[in-house]
Amino acid sequence: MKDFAWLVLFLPLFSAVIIALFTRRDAQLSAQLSIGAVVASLFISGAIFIGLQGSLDLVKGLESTPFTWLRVGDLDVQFGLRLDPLSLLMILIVTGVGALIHIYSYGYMSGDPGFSRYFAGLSLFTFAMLGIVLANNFVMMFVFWELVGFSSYLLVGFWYERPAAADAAKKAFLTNRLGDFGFLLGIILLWATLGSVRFDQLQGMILKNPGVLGIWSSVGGLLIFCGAMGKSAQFPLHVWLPDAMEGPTPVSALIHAATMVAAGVYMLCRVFFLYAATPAWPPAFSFLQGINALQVIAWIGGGTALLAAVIAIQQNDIKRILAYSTLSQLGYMVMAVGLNGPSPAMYHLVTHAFFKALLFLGAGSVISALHHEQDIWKMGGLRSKMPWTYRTFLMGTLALCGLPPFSGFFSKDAILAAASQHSVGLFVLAALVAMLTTFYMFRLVFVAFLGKTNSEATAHAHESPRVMITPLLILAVPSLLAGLWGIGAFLERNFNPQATSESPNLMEEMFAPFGHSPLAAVVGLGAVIFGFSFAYALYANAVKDPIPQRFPALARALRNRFYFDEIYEKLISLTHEAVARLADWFDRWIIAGFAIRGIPGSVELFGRALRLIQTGNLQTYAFVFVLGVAVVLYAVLHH
Amino acid sequence: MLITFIIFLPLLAALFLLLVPREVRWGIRVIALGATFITMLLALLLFLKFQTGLAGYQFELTVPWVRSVGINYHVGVDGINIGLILMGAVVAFAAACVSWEITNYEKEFYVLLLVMTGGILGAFASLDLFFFYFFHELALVPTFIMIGVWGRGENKNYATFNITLYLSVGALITLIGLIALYLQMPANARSFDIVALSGYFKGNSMPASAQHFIFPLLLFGFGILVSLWPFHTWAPLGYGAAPTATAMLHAGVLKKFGLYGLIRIALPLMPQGARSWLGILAWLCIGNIVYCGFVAMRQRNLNLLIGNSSVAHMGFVFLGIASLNLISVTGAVLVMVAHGFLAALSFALSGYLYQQTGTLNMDQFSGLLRRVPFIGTVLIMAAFAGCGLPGFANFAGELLVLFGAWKTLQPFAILAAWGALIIGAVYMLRAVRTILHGPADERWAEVKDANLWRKAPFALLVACLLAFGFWPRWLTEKIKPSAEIILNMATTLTPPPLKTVALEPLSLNTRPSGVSDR
Amino acid sequence: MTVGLEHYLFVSIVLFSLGLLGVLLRRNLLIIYMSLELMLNAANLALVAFSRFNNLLDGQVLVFFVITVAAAEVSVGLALIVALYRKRRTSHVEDLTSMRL
Amino acid sequence: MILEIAVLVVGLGLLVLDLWTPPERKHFLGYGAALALVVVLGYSFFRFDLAAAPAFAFGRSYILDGLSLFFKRFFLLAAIMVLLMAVEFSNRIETAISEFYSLIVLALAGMMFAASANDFTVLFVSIELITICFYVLTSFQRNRLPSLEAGIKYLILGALSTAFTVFGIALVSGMAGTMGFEELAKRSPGLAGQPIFILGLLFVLAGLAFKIAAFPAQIWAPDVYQGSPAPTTAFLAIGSKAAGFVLLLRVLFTAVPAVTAQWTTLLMVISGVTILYGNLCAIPQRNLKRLLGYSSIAHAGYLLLGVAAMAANVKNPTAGGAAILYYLSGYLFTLLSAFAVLCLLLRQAEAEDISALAGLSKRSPLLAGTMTLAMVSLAGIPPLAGFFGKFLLLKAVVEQGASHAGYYWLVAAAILGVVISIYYYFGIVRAIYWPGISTDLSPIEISAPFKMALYGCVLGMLYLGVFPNSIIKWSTQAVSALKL
Amino acid sequence: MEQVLFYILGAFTVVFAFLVVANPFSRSPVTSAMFLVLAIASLAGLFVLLHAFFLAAVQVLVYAGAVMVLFLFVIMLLDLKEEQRRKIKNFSLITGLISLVAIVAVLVNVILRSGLSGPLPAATVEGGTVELGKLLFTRYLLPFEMVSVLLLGAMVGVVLLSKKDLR
Repeated sequence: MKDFAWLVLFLPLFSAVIIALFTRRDAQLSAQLSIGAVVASLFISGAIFIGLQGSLDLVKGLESTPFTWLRVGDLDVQFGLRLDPLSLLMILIVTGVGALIHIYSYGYMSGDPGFSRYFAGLSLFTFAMLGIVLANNFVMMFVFWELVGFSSYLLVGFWYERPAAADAAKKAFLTNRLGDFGFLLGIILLWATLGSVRFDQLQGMILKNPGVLGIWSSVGGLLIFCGAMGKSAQFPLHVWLPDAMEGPTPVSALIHAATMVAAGVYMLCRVFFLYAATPAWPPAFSFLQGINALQVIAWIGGGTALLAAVIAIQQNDIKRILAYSTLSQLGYMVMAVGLNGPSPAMYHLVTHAFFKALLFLGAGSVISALHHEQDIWKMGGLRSKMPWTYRTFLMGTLALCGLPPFSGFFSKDAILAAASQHSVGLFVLAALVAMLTTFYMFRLVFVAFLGKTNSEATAHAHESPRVMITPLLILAVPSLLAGLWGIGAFLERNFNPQATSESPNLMEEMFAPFGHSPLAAVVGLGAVIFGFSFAYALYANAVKDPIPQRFPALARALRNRFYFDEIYEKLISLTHEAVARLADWFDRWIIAGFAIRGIPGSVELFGRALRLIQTGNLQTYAFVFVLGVAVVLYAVLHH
Repeated sequence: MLITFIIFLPLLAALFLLLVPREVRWGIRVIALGATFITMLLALLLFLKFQTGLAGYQFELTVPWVRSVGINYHVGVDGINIGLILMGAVVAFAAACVSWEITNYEKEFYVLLLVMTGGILGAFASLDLFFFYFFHELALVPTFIMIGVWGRGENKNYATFNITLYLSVGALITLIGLIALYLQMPANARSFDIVALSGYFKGNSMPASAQHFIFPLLLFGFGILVSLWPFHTWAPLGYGAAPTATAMLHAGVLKKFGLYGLIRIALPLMPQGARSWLGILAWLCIGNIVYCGFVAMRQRNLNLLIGNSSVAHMGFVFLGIASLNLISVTGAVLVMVAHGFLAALSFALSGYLYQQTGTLNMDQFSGLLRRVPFIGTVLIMAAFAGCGLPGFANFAGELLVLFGAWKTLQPFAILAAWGALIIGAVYMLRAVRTILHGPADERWAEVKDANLWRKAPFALLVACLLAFGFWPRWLTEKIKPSAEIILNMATTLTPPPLKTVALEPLSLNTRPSGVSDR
Repeated sequence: MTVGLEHYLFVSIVLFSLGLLGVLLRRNLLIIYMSLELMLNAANLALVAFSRFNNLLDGQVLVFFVITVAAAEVSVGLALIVALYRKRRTSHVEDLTSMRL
Repeated sequence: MILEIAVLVVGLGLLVLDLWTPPERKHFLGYGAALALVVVLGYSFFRFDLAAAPAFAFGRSYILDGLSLFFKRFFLLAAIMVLLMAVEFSNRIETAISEFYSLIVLALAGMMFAASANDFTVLFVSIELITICFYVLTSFQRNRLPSLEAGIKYLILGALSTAFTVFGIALVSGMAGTMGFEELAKRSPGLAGQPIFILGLLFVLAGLAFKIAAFPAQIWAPDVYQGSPAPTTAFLAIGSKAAGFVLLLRVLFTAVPAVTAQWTTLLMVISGVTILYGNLCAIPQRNLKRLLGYSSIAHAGYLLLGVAAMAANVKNPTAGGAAILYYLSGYLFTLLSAFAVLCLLLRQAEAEDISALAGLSKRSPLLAGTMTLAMVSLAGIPPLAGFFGKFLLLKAVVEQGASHAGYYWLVAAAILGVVISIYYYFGIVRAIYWPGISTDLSPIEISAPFKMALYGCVLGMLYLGVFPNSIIKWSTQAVSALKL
Repeated sequence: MEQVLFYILGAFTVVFAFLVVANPFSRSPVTSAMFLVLAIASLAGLFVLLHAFFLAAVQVLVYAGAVMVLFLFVIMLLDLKEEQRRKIKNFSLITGLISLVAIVAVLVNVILRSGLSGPLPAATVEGGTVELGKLLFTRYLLPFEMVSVLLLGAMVGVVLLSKKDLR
């Protein structure tokens, strides 16, 4: 059974390879292959989940037969697939959402000249993402981590002839690389300290002796977090995600909403045992004494959530709004991890995957209907033109805002609850973010779907074909109901084996949030109501955004995303570009010019000077000869 | 015997080519391709027949050559050079494949190409210092001539002059070092045989003064040959001017000679010299990785960029050597092999683009991916392999080097990781962005993608990169036992007075040799 | 003061130096050639003086050869100078600088 | 002695036969002479053995040992090739071609005597025999001003160096009271502190330095090489130089080893300066023959490396000596190849500029290839003879580094020289193959015997480089004659 | 007696040699040649003083006779009446003198340091025709024969170089 997991992993790769090598010319066949592979993976994952679920817990996961990738000295890297509730849940999400998006793409991308290439990329991505999920050790995770980045690069830059897309792809990859730099150092640090890269061995060592990491525990934890920071686009590495919306919309849905960006959060949950180690800092960082890694993570997550939510208020591109919303929700999840709550984080990750994929696909449906118009102020009144899209989009919005009984309510509530237990500041922040979320989402809905038709394209819009609508409908189901499936409890059980509770029944499940943390539930609900009211007040039937008139400075700052891109550009040109310029100058003029050109040059000059002796005059020669003899005589006889 | 075939097949083919009239163009090409192809198959056979896990030399052959001086024709392979030989043979075949771009003096070109191939393979297979050097020079001269005659660009003459003088200096310094090494043996037992030398110096330590004198000679002699910072400027310049096949063979294979020499000769024979010089090497290799990475960021010419990046990659090997532990040295050897494939691939690509467009100035290009989907895809793969994407062999090697380096040279490992992950990615992606992405330029409407035959060398090289990227153990398992022996010698500072003690493990890295892991 | 080997050697050296002076300073090839003969004669004198000093005749035999060889050399040299003069109408060294650097 | 007599018979025979040979068939005389010398060479292998004990004649003034035999064969080989070259070159020599052959053979006889010289008288007479023949050979194209100019320069400077030599011999033999080398060797330890003896010795060495074109008497070489007819230049560069070297070895290591042992520094400096002078001046040179002139200075310097190494260990100087002999052998084939190509080129045109090589690869791939190999070998790059020669020389020098750190500096100078030389040798290769503008694209015809000789030279270069064993054995045997 | 003769002949030799090289009154090659004859003749006198009778005779016969006649002959042939009074360049004068002075200084210094002063030993051998002839035809036969070859070569060369018409 457990070795079938290899099949789950490799089916998509297989399809990617076949498409790349053989079926590139046959677009339909390529698409079918790719879809077939991911659907097959989904079914196998389901089977494994059902077959193994009961027998597993988070500490004693099963492992499929490993494959020794590298073994040199005390570095032993065995690629194996770790099967435990966490990874099984995640592969279901990845293959499930992935399968729907594959199918949706079949309609969305039809007619594109790069159809086969697109599906090859999608399959490659699925492979890489599954690899991250199933990885049993850090090196393997890093390998797939990079591969995910690469496939994201390919897909974001899918329309490579558009400069914006090409630049966005580059930016995404490079920003991720910054995070990976820390991640890799973290991995090496852990390996150097504990001598292993395997999750289960590391976990065992740290749980047995929390002080085993010594002074490196906090640094190591934060370095590992750097990886998550890049992939999950946390401040200050968040800048790539909005730009990545230049990719095709299904890609945005799959990679930049549901799965890849969640990888960071998943990874943090996967290695959460690291943060159980006794916090300590090396002497050089002793001023940080008293701060532990989790706090840093929580505040970075919270900050990202707030920052993104604020920026989202003033975005006008439908995909960018969703992108910032994704950022904000990712911040939420990271904050949850930081609040010692991996299970709420995972819970929110799961529900978010459903409703954000739904939202993106809905946005994609709109965009394709409007012939790639993305400005919400040029939409309006789409409710009647695209009823199914509208309905499902609205469901997604409600789920995102966290209105009961939509799934988002439950997961968000879990996070709020965690915050309320640990930190007042973060709790307030989380509530604020929840309110802002409702505000900008309803701003979107009001402007784009309700109100009057604002443009020519919108007037001629039609509902999307069935192949695109079906996935929307399917995704709408978990968006609505996932909160009632016991995912939260399932996770809680696995992360906190001590707090085993009976599986609750449906009604209990429904009202559970009010039961165990009423404050969080009420505040969450209140935030939704406030947010909605503001949105309604400002944007119901609005044709123009009122905020820029009232707060011009604020709006400008928000539209320009607080000038992060500009600042970074300056920073890079001040550091790397300047150093590169200096190095190049040094290379060109000092090493290659002065030293390398100079030495032979002066030698040649010397030669030219020397041969001036050869005047051609016999007597000069005689003179030189005699002088030479005289010198030798003098040297030998009077030394 | 097999190794001898591998070395001499190209050389004999070169001789045979001399007899073919130059009008028979296809004949010349077929002979060159055939010879390199068979060489490649033989090298593959050698690789497959090599017994993994054994530490000593295999397929040894010794023929006395100049007895009075103690020179033997002695060839053999162990884990360190088996991969290099395979890589060299594959790259040679690929280089012969891409040489369709040559139109004038075809015959001479292929003769030189074959001589270079034979020299390269001989240099890596030789277990005798003299032949080691001899074959290297044999390969070096064709390089100079090829760049001079078939090179390109307005800098051609200067580049030829530059690379010739630079490499000659490096080679001669090395030669002096090797001779000095040889003279350290007692007069009656002098031999250039590496096995004999290691055997002797295992039991009798070289005087410290000699080590401190010879080690830097070898370090800098070899260093110049491998473009160690700050002796690196010949590389981008020379490769920028070189014809494709030459750049592939030199940057890919021949350049590794110096690194191979350091690992094979300098480290094990002169542990004390190594101890005092490796710290400096660590600094210099940061010059390679970081500084040359930065320089590469500023290049607008694709060949100069690849050249600088190849210099930067050499830094990882140097770092691996400087770290002096099993993981890093194994990684260094792996990087050598991987970078061989990669450099050959990169230069083949740039050669193709140059042949099609007549320029390598990246600002002239835009959106070429539309015109040349295959070449473009391979270029993307090469770029990502160059910035250490998993799946390609480079990643495995660099990973090992970084892991190993962390043990002994932490700050350098951090800088190297920065160079590998960030700087490398910056310039590689910029290149891809400028050349392939962006709106398609009408100027290049005539540019054609490779046809099936011309795809072959690219496919071959990518396949090799991927194969060793997926299964690096094919190499590491072979490298390990040999690297262990070298490290044992390199980390044993003073040999014990009694033979009995010498048998005991002396360093942390000692593991029973000859035991394979699986 | 008795005349000894030293005195002969002094004469020889002076002769040698004068010859050298001629070779270095005179422009006419013929005179340069004569100066060279002077140098050879200086050597001859030294040889004969040493022969007397050592009471050995080997030195004198060598002088015999030197004289013969010098004669041969002179004949070849003069023939060359004549050939040059025919060709170039000069016998000055400054006129012989077509090959230089 | 039989070899020299045979050679003299050939030389005189040429003069006699010339009287009955019609002008259009005179080139057969050249072939005939070459053939006769081949027979002599073959006979030398058949009759004499390198390892045999030395034989003496004429009161030990003539020695036949390994060293002399080696050099006799060497000179014979050189002369054969030069004769063939002269045949190819004959249409550039307006008159008296058979006298040209004859003088080459007479000079050869002088060299062979020089190889056997064991006292100062024979040394002097053989040097003069060589030199006087070369005076004539140099100015043989007397209608060409450069040839005459070269002749005059060689004449005056040669005579000057002769004067120094004779004066030196006078002082040395006078102080030692003997002409014979072996006798001198016995007395030299006592005389080593005697300044007048040292002075005389230095004068002798100055004369020999003139022959081998080494510092301080290197300066004539470029002009004379440039002006002389190509075959003469070849013979001058290889034969005359080698004769100088055999005499130098005899004087330094047979006659005055005790003094030589004190002269390591002097020899090192001379060697280093010679190497650097030749190579530095050659960098900007465009005239091929002149370039080879400078390069021959540099090669004299490389050969002196071996002498310097030998001086550090006069008791057993075999390593350095064998290296010198090996290097000379390689140099023989290499230089003769280069000059053979030049001969053919210059046969048709006066152009001696490097650019005259442009298009050679099209005109005659064989010549182009030969020239390339020759340059590569001169630059000291495997697998050709020049490489192994330099290798042996450097090895010999580095070996002495342990005793005297100056040898390391010498090695550094040698390396600098080699690097510089690579630059200009490759300039020549470049001129051959670079796509340049060449006006003349007519194919070059090569006669069958000459082609064979060319192949012989190329094979020699390759054989020496790839299978150095036998030559090393011979060199070692030859040089062990110098062992005390 | 011998001493007086030495000083006279020595002085003659030196003075005549000086006049060959640097005659302040005439730059004509003919004058130089005539003084060379005189110098050589004085040298022959010195040879006699040194008991080298045969050589003295050879010196006079070959040098003063044959060689100098050859010189004069060539001078006449070339019709060189007077060396043109080209100005000697200061540079070459200085350099020439420097090297000369350098070498003379070394030579003189060496002779002085060598301790060769003191009278000559009694003459036990005479450089007469018989003694030299014996040596020449026994121990020195080889160089003697070589010189004959040398003369042949020189003869061939001279003929070739001076033959008027080139055919």
